[in-house]
Amino acid sequence: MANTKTDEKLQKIAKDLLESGEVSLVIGYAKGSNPQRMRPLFITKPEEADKLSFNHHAVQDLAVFLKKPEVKKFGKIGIVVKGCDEKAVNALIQEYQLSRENIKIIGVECNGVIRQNLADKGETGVSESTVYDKCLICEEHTPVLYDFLVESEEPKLNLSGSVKPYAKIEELESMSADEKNAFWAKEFDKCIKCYACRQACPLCYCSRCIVEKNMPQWIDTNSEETGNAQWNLIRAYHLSGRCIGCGECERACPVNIPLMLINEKMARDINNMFGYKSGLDINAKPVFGVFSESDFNDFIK
Amino acid sequence: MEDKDVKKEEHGAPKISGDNSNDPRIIAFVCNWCTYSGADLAGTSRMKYSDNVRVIKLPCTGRIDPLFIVEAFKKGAKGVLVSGCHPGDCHYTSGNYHSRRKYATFRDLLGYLGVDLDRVEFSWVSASEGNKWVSIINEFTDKIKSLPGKSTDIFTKK
Amino acid sequence: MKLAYYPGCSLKGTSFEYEVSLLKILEAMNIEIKEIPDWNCCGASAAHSINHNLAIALPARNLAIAEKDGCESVLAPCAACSNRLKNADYELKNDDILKKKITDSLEMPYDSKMSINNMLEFLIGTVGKDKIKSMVKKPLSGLKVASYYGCLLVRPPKVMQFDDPENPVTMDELVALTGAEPVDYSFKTECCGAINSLSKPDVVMALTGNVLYDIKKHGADLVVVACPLCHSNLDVRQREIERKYDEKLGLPVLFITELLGLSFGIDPKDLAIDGHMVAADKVLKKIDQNI
Amino acid sequence: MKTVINEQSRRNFAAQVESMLHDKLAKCYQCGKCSAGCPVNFEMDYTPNQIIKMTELGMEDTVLNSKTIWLCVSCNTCSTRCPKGFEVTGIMDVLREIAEKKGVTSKVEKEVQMFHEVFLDNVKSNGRIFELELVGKYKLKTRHLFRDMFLAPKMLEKGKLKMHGEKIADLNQIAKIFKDFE
Amino acid sequence: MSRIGVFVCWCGSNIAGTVDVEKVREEAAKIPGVVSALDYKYMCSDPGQNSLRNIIKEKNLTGVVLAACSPHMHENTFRKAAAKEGLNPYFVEIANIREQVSWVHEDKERATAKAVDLMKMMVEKVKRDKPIEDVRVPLNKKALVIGGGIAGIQAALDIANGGVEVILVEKEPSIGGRMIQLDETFPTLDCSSCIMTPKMVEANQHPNIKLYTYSEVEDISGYIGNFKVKIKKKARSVVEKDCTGCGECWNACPMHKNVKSEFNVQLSERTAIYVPFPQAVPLVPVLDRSVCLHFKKGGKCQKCYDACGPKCINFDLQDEIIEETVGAIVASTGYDLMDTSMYGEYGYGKYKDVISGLQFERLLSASGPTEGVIKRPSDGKTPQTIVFVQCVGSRDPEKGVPYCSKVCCMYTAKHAKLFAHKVHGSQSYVFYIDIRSTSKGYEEFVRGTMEQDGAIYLRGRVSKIYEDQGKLIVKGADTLSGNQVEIAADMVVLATGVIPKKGSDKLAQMLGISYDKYGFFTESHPKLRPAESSTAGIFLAGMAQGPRDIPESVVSGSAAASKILGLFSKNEYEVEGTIANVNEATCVACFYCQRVCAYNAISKKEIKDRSGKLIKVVANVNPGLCTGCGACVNACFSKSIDVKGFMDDQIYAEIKALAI
Repeated sequence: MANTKTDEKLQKIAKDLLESGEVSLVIGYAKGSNPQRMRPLFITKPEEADKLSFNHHAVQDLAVFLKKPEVKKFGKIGIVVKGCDEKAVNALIQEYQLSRENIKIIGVECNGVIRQNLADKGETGVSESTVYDKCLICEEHTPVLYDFLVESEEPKLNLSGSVKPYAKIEELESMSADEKNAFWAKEFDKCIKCYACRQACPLCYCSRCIVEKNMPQWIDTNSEETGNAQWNLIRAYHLSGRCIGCGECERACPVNIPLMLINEKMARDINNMFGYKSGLDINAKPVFGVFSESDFNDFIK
Repeated sequence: MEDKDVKKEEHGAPKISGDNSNDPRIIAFVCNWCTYSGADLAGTSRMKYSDNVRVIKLPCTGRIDPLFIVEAFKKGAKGVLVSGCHPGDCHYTSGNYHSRRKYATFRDLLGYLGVDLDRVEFSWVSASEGNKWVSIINEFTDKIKSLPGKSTDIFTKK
Repeated sequence: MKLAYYPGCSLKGTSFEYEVSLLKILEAMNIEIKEIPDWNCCGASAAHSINHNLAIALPARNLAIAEKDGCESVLAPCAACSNRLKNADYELKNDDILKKKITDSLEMPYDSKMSINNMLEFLIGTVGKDKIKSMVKKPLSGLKVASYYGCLLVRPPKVMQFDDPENPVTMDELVALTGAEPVDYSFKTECCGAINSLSKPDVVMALTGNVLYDIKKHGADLVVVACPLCHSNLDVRQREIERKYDEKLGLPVLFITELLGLSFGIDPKDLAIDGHMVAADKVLKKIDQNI
Repeated sequence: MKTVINEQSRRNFAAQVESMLHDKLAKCYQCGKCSAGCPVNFEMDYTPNQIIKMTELGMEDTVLNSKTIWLCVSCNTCSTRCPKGFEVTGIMDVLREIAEKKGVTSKVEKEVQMFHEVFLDNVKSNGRIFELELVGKYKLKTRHLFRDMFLAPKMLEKGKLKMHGEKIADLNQIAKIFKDFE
Repeated sequence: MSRIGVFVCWCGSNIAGTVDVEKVREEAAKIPGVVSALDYKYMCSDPGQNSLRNIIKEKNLTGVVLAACSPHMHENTFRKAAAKEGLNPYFVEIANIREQVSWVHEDKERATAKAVDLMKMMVEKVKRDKPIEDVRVPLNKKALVIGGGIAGIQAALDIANGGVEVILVEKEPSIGGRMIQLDETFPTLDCSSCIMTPKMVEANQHPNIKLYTYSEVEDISGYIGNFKVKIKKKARSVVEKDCTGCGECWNACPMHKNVKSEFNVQLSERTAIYVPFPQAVPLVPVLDRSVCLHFKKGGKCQKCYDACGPKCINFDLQDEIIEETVGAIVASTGYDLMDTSMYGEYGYGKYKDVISGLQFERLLSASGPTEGVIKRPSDGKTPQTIVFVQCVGSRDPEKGVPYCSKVCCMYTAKHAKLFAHKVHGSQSYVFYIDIRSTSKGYEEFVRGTMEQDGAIYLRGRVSKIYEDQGKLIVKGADTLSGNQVEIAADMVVLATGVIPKKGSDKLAQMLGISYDKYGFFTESHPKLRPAESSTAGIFLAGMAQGPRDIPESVVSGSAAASKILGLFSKNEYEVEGTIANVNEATCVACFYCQRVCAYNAISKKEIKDRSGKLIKVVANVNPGLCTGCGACVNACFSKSIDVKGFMDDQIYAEIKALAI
């Protein structure tokens, strides 16, 4: 398969970065075993740069690797990121997990990535009905922060509004407590506590997750309803105001719990209550690191 | 019509193990400086209030982790109260402000996951508000008693 | 020592029993007294009610005469009289301007040396307990007697200088001397309303009623008094009160002098006990059975 | 009741009372112990402590026309128990006397007032009280002819009512006293 | 294996009356780990404490639970007792079965059940207690006094005389506070300035006192023993050290009719450059730039400068920030008068001759606008009849405050008295609801005002005041005679209630001390620790705490001083060991803990290996700064930080103890 202009640009940037020694590792995408899949690529030598590629199948959020010690030890790193993934980089910088000097952001313009399940069935066209919901609400087709920007050749994603992203959220909101309860109980019952959601999340970087803490046992580790619910609740809570909506957790979930219905809902509420959106500004204070005397108080007697 | 009533019946009927909806257990997480002292004041003034509440004292609302609420439900509490100093009066200057953000968010999340928010109460009770403490406990207890059995099920063993 | 005697109007009228019995026991104890020549009314309640100076002047005349008559102390059996005499004496002692006005008007001097005694002071002080004890021939044992003092004997204390204004005991001591049993009760010094006896009978019956029923409650056989006004309220109005509150009292009201007389073994007739409105027959019978 | 305080007349009245009373109105605590103990309080229109306060405020008409001052039986319970030793009974005498001098005839309690007047007339003319005459005159004046009449027969029988009063010898002196002090 | 002792206190019948203490004891005995359980009449009594100590010794207990009164009452008592037996005092936990059980519940069975629960919770908690060692912090032996009124001055003098350096900060151009505004003082009628001025001078000249007038505390950080204070010295436009206080400048100032004097409470004018009053300390004028022509009219006018001999007027002076480090602080910011204009019915501000009590003080004062001659503001005539109205703003939850301002009864009696003394043949009326005259000589003083000075007291409130032909018609009530009374007065003096000084709530927040809903600073304990705030090292004095009179303010000033001298008598201060503690192994250095810490007690710590190579960065807690509030614990996602004495597993254990 031929390199696209995008690929060439990417390869050039990576090559230069590695040659000049500005970074000792570049994380990007390479074509996968089949054309509908892209796989993560780690290159340390300029000559490997020509493996780099990007297209609407580059679903994975590569920022997840930035939390890994084996990646961290490379020190200065270059990374290829879509708009959504780049917000994760920002969030990590905000939370001192990454320093701006140590990261070269190779932003790529993205008009949406095709749902894996459709892609696997051969879908190649970016359209309202083929991309992820996160793409339909995406406001960062061009990353908010980057050192290099690679424009896309893909056609702009045009929205007729016929598909309503995360429609289920409003539906749930309108339900009674018991109906919601029933809905989530059913979903959480499926959970097998494999923690794939956590592994896939760029912002779950704790070296010792709360679920691994005993004394006290915050979360029952055996996969039984109450523990499952507790795990999913606590994870959602820990991501409230932090989650940048890459959707990797949901994609990673082997039992298809619609985790983004929770993350997206919380992102919306946090924005409504505190006017804060995660990952847009590396200099912003995280929403739970500050307060305002005039914060929402109505629910308190 | 009849069906409805029947449903209602089932609804109200005790289900979960160790159910105590008629004599509900209520756990109150309170800060040491304002609300705990407020509750003490209610005592020294010999006010009377519902005895369903069990108080757990912490230094500050800043220390009251929303996750405690879940644990309380898991251990069979039918209602959870979190109470501390009024905004601006925190003994530790801002503990209650920080927690207020967390509570607002967490409460939201609980509601979304189907926990009946009538079972979770937050209040500011100062050291001088013994009477407020009394009315909050009484009203909350009455409210809990009036609620049907279910809906913290998501956190309680079936 | 010459002892002046100021009877006052009531003892010459409605309360003649008081004077009769008094003279009788004095005779028995052969004590001499000399009635103040040409004495006049002390003005009692009316005078001080509407004319202060008159209320001083009227008694003053009597005191002055007694003084001129060479007496150092005066016995005023009527509580009202003794009260007024003491008041006058007190004011004259403490208000020189007033004193001058009065003496000028009387055209008589008065140098405030007179000691004024009410009946009880006279009996305890001048006569003395021992003397009285020695006179008792017919102890009134088994008789329950309530002593009623009223207001005039003890109030105002700073002027009366007699006994305890809230709980006087002098008369009870005298009762004890007779061998009778003094009855303690709550309204010893409550007012009977004498001053308005004629003008506000209803009020007076209310007040007097309080006293009588309290005495009754405490199981007394009879009441003794040392004041004609008290007597006329407690005795004369007793039937009315019974009617008004529709509850029997039947409490004979004797003057202390009469009680003493009885214990001295003097014939009730000579003490004019039959002069009272409430018959004392029962009590007298009881006394006779003692022997 | 509304009272507009006129400083001058207030002072005059208060001063008059205080000088006759030889006591200070300001002494009063307004604790009400006098009213608490007063045996005739139940009949009064103002409690004794109110009378004192109103006198201090110069409410002359009100106090002089009050029932209270005439209902007072001068039993001295109030003054005896007053924590400040205030002449409560005394102020009643003073107010009655002022009323008498000012010719204020009590609208509500004229009997009492009349009785005192008749009584003193009786003393004036006899030097002593002739009870039958006193009662008679009083009844004529008050037209309460038959009040207490049922008592009369028994009292006569018992000899309590003398038919003839005694007059004293030196009536002129009595007359003089009255002249000097009326 | 823990060896817990449970002690159930009867508190006489206070607890035993409503709680079946034997039952609680029996239940305790059943709990695994409890090796001893007993109940006793009064645990806090000596025998009670002794039995506690004995059993700790005999059974060599690892933890103690007292089911007794509130920990706020006796926690320390029992911890001390335990410590005497070598048990870590923090291994003593209290189950509050009095204030929160026996006194608030009636059903004995249910109350007992609750008491048992609370006891169980504490047993589970104490089982998980970790030894806590108190922290020692060094003390900077220097004190800061905020507010130069009588309370502040007294505190400053006492501390200074104790040989400790004091910084006295006063907002106004002169120290002296409210007291120096007063004329004579009840009940002795000695003149306020006569007794106050010497103290002011002494404070100014004391070698141990550094005086900052016309200055405000800008910022305070740190903790007991080590407070960092920023003081803003407002530009006086006069060089203090050169000024002789001669007065040439203010005599030369052209602005002499336009500015109302704050000191004389609007009853007179002052110049733009001025000293608030002749005895001001320091006697150095202040130039009020908001009205000075030089500043308003572009530097033209400099008459004062020209008049000034030593040329110490400097228009270019700027505010300076002075930084000081102190070990302890006294907050004595005093009070303001309530704004009486909210009473439309009294017409304060509308009728010139309806004035406040403080204004009347100025009229009485020889140094006041009328040289002590009482004159009506309206026409300068001397009033013959004055009506005094008590409880204006006080005891009025609707328009004012529900509390009693305490001093009004007395100063009103004083006003009426002085009025009678100064204007012969005058008459005063005082409307009151109750008369509170409860200190030595006070009652006699008030009676004197009535009986000797002829003030007429009317028990009742005034409903309305209005003007009618030069008179103020006062419509009031005399509830004792049951009359509505109407008095034509020449002047009306409102006994205005007191409220905390404006901005004292802001200061409280800066200091981190608590204050009540009115803004009065609250004591650490209303009875037993009345001079201390709830924050270590910060003490309270004067009216800032609540209504009180001069003697009480002086006492409170001295009390605060003695507390500080006591504190400084040691070289170190012991901080409770219940502070945050980081698990460095699991900390991922996200520093949310640092973001939420109000005491910036958390810093970054680099962990390096022997070769000095950085292994990782973790959060680190400064024990001197940490107050153990636990905000950091909530902020930590990985639960790598915890607060000693309130650790997560203890809280969980408490919840578990309640499990149904």
